[in-house]
Amino acid sequence: MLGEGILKGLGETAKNFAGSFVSKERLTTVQYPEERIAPIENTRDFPFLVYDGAEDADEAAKLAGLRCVACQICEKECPPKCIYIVKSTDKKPDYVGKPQIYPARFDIDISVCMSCQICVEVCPFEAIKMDTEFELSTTDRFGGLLFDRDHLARSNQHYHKIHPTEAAEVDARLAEEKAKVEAKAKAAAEAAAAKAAAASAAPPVVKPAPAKEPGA
Amino acid sequence: MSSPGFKTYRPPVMEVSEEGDELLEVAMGPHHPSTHGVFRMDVALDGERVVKLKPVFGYLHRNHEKIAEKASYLASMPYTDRLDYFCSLTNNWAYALAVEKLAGLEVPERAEYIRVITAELTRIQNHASAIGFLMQEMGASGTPLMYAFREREKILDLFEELTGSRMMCNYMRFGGCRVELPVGWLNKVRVIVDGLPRFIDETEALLTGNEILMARSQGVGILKPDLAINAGVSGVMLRCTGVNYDIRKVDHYGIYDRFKFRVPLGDHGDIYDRYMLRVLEMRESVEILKQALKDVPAGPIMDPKSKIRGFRPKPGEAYGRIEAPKGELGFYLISDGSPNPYRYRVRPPSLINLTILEDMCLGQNVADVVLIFGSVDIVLGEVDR
Amino acid sequence: MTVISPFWTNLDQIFVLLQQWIESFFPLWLQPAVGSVLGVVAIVAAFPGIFALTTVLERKGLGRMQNRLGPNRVGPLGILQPVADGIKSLTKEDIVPLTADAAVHFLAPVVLVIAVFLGFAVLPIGRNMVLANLDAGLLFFFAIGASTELSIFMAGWSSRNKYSLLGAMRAVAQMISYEVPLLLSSVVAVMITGSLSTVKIVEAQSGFTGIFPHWYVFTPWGFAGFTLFVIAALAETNRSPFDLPEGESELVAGYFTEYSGFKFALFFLGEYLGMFSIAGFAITLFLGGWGAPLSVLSFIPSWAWFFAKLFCAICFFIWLRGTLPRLRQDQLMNFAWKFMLPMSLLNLLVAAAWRFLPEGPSRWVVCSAVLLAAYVLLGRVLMRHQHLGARSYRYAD
Amino acid sequence: MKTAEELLAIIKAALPGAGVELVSNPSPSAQHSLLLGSSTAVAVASFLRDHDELALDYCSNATGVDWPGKEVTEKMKVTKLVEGVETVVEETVKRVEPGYLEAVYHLYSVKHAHREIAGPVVLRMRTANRTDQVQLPSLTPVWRSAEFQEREIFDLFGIVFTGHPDLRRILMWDEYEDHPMRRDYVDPDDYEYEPTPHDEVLKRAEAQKAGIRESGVTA
Repeated sequence: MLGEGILKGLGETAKNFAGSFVSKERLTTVQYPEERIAPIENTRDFPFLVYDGAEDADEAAKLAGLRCVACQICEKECPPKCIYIVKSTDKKPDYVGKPQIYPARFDIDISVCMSCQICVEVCPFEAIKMDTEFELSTTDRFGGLLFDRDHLARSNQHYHKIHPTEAAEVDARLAEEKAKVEAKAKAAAEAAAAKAAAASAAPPVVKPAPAKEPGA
Repeated sequence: MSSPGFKTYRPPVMEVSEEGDELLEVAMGPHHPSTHGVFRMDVALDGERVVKLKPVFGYLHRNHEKIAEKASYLASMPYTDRLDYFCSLTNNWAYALAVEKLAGLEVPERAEYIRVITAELTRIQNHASAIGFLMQEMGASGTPLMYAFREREKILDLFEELTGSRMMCNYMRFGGCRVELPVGWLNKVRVIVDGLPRFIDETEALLTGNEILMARSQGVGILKPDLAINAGVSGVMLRCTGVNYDIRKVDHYGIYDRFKFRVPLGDHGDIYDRYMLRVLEMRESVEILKQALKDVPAGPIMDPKSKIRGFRPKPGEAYGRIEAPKGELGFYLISDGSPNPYRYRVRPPSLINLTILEDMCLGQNVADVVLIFGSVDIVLGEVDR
Repeated sequence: MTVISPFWTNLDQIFVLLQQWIESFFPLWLQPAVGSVLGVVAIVAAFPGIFALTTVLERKGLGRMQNRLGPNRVGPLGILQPVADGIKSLTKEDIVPLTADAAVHFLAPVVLVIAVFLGFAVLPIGRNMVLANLDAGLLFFFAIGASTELSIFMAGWSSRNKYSLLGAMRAVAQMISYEVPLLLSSVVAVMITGSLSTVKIVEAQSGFTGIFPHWYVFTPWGFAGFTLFVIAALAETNRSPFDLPEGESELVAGYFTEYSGFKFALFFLGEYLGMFSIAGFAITLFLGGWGAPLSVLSFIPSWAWFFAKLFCAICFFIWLRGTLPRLRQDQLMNFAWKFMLPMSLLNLLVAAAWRFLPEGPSRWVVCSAVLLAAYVLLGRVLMRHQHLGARSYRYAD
Repeated sequence: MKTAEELLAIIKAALPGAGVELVSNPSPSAQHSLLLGSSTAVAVASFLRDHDELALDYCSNATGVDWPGKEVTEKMKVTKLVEGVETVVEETVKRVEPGYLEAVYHLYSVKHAHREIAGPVVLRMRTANRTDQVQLPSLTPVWRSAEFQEREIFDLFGIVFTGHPDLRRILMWDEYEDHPMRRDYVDPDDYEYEPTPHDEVLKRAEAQKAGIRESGVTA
């Protein structure tokens, strides 16, 4: 019968019209600047470099705590090639105390970066993570979108704030590694001390076989 | 190599129809509200009737395959999101499937389940958007499109929670998935999947019986089964002519064999059939999701021995394909043992479904050309690559 | 007539009293002129005001139907949106194509707006609140209404643009072919009332039996006439399922493609005013003009009822626009000539039969049966001819 | 679906004259392919399509591959007179294998789709060389789906398909001369480079800007 389907369709829009005043389901507008959707944990926008230190640390403290060792793996693996690293000549101790090279210059051109987080995936040192900051519009097309190392460096607390579970896992892994390295270092130190003590205590009459330290 | 200067634009020569009166040359696109992106159709009109139609591509061509030849296997994965930017997860899955065939990798159970769940969610939001855009071209000022986008937003939020980005998920890896499911994600999916039948009923109530929709779409843009098979048409476009060919049932890839779902077929091959098939396929996807969500096994989501960096498959070639929402999406890879693929070819369902656009539009009314083109449901990122 | 307290009658006649009070300041020979000028000023102020309100109403209504908010940034709840649109259209540059025929190009919107405003002259807004109480008011309205097609063709032709000419040709074809069912379906009310004067038609519907009014819409031929009139009105004003000329998604053109700035706003105003005047006439002919829907409520002033009904008609137009897709040109023409025309002719016969059949239920049954049979028969033939219909779908085994 | 060997046997039995060879595929996917001689390619293709038991009526994918000439250094045992003594000497011979362009077709059967799981039947056709003889017979008359794909192969690789109904460029603009997907393709340097902050992209952008600034043409 002509017109029956049209009336059913009209009924549908009427239901939606009335519903929009009543049920939350039928009014989905989120008025952006005033209201905001709850931040989703896994969101990824642009990378940032993680440093272990206070949130408001100064330049030197940021650099000291920087985890990045300028191994340039992320620069090779980045599909659109938007990371640019210049290695430093001197070294600085990293979180375990071992002297490591650090990036003298670490630029990411976020006008080229497509936030695909492959750099995070391939980084063996948990040094680069994805930020959730997306309001980054600037007036300067080149300089404004080219983030240098200091602009990229953000503290571990910030990392904990935006990706809590992931940050917890990363910290656990780093802590466990640190413990392992310290245990090995302590064991090596004891072995060296024991050898030195044995050598100085009695003239080497007979060389005691050094007790085999259980493999760390 | 001399760079070609832009010659002055030569207006196309005015053709003359058999009856001798001049044809009206209309170039619909590339800047046109209903061409789903940058795409041009040179249409020769004899009054209202279409006499000749030449599709013109290439406006969005960035030679994705050349880029892939210079990059590693992993680096191409985020680029596959940009092929059919409505269904990034199915694109990822097709590429991962082809590489797994090439290198003979195994995929753990849990990853297979996650792949099916994300693929079917992608299919639902793609079909909903396709119907919305088709109605938009028919003149229903955005109402069905807004209902479709309301559901699509929920599904995209799920993707953002899982993969980190709504449309550029970059989630599959060779041998599994990248990130473990966040806590409580499956429950959220169950809630949304339970709400989907209500949305599909609402769309059917609004549109299926609508006489104007019937008048505008039944008997328009008819496609014959043998021409469809010969022209390599795939997906809903093929099944609307009555050909029973769904790659989930033919190739038995992934774990689709464990789920009971049916494949709807059309009998007339016109726009109304394509609309109805997309609605019925959404209902089937909801069935699959319900069965898949019941028993997602625990376990690793990534084949432990597969390496992320320095992935070098042994020399050889492989062609893998899946039933993407738009049709058969295939990846043809030739490896020569180096970390970069020697040849990386994407079989775009959208481009090949357009082969018979002219056959469907000849003799039709110019108002229907836009509808026929909309019912094919293409995305220019995939057509032009 | 139930006794109505003086306060309400004064409120009902407030505009008439105001007009007489102002006229009293002028010499006797000048008073009729001042009276009509006041009437014109009232119409020119009221209906563009409603137009401004309707643009907001339309966008908010469509938004609400689509699960989103309409405009709510300009002023509280978006009320000042029309002011913003008005200023925008005023400040926008008014581009006239070089090859355009400047005079005709300029005249087209002016002709449209004048023609539409003239239509309001014979519209009875309230009890003895009609600008010109012509005996052949309805005839005047349709004669003036026909000249809107002229302005559309002037716009299409003078823009020297292939697409706007095509759009204008389509618009004119559509409006002319829907003019016929529009007139025929209104003739029904004229036959029963026996007069072409809109005021008499409204008075003929002002009686009550019990609490129900004598509106023509509550009779079988009246209801059929009303639906046909509304469908034809939609096509006349290029609204919703018939917004072919400017809603073309394929040619992306309408007859006012080459217009910008204030002229474009004038076309917009003309279209909406056309919608109000044709809705006003649908109310006058079939919904009892300014009559109250229930005798109990007749204390509320008459003009309030007219504007309430007009508000409902506008919401109905918006509701259709948010739901229905667009018909194709040839289907539109088929529908007009093969469905609307026979139905309105048949409606004339039914009204005649109604007039001469004796009172009582037999008259109701006969008329509604004839109309229903014709509707279902014509509808089925039209659908089967193009073998449209619901389909069932098989699944692969 | 038959394995490639059985397929080869069937074709050989039905079309004795057809020059068809087997090209094996070392990867675990084991999708071996059949190399067709260009003269009898269309005959073999329509045989495969019309054969009622094979019924390969669905050409899913058609693409091009560029195999440039390779220098092959082989160690050959050569008996040579060294100071009058016959000795077997290891010698490395540098030979340049002639390159060729290849068109690859993947076929499926829709008629027998639901029989057993079937990998694609892969057909290959090779051109004589990469410079002048780049003609191949077009399979569009057999499978209409190859129409746009063969146009793309012509556009990006430069294989001229004889018998193609409408061989034009599909992705690049018509006046473009080169074929971008060839291995020896050099980027035209008149692209306006989006200056990224480092290495040759930046240098090239500056050079181009300088070039433009001198010639006065604004970018």
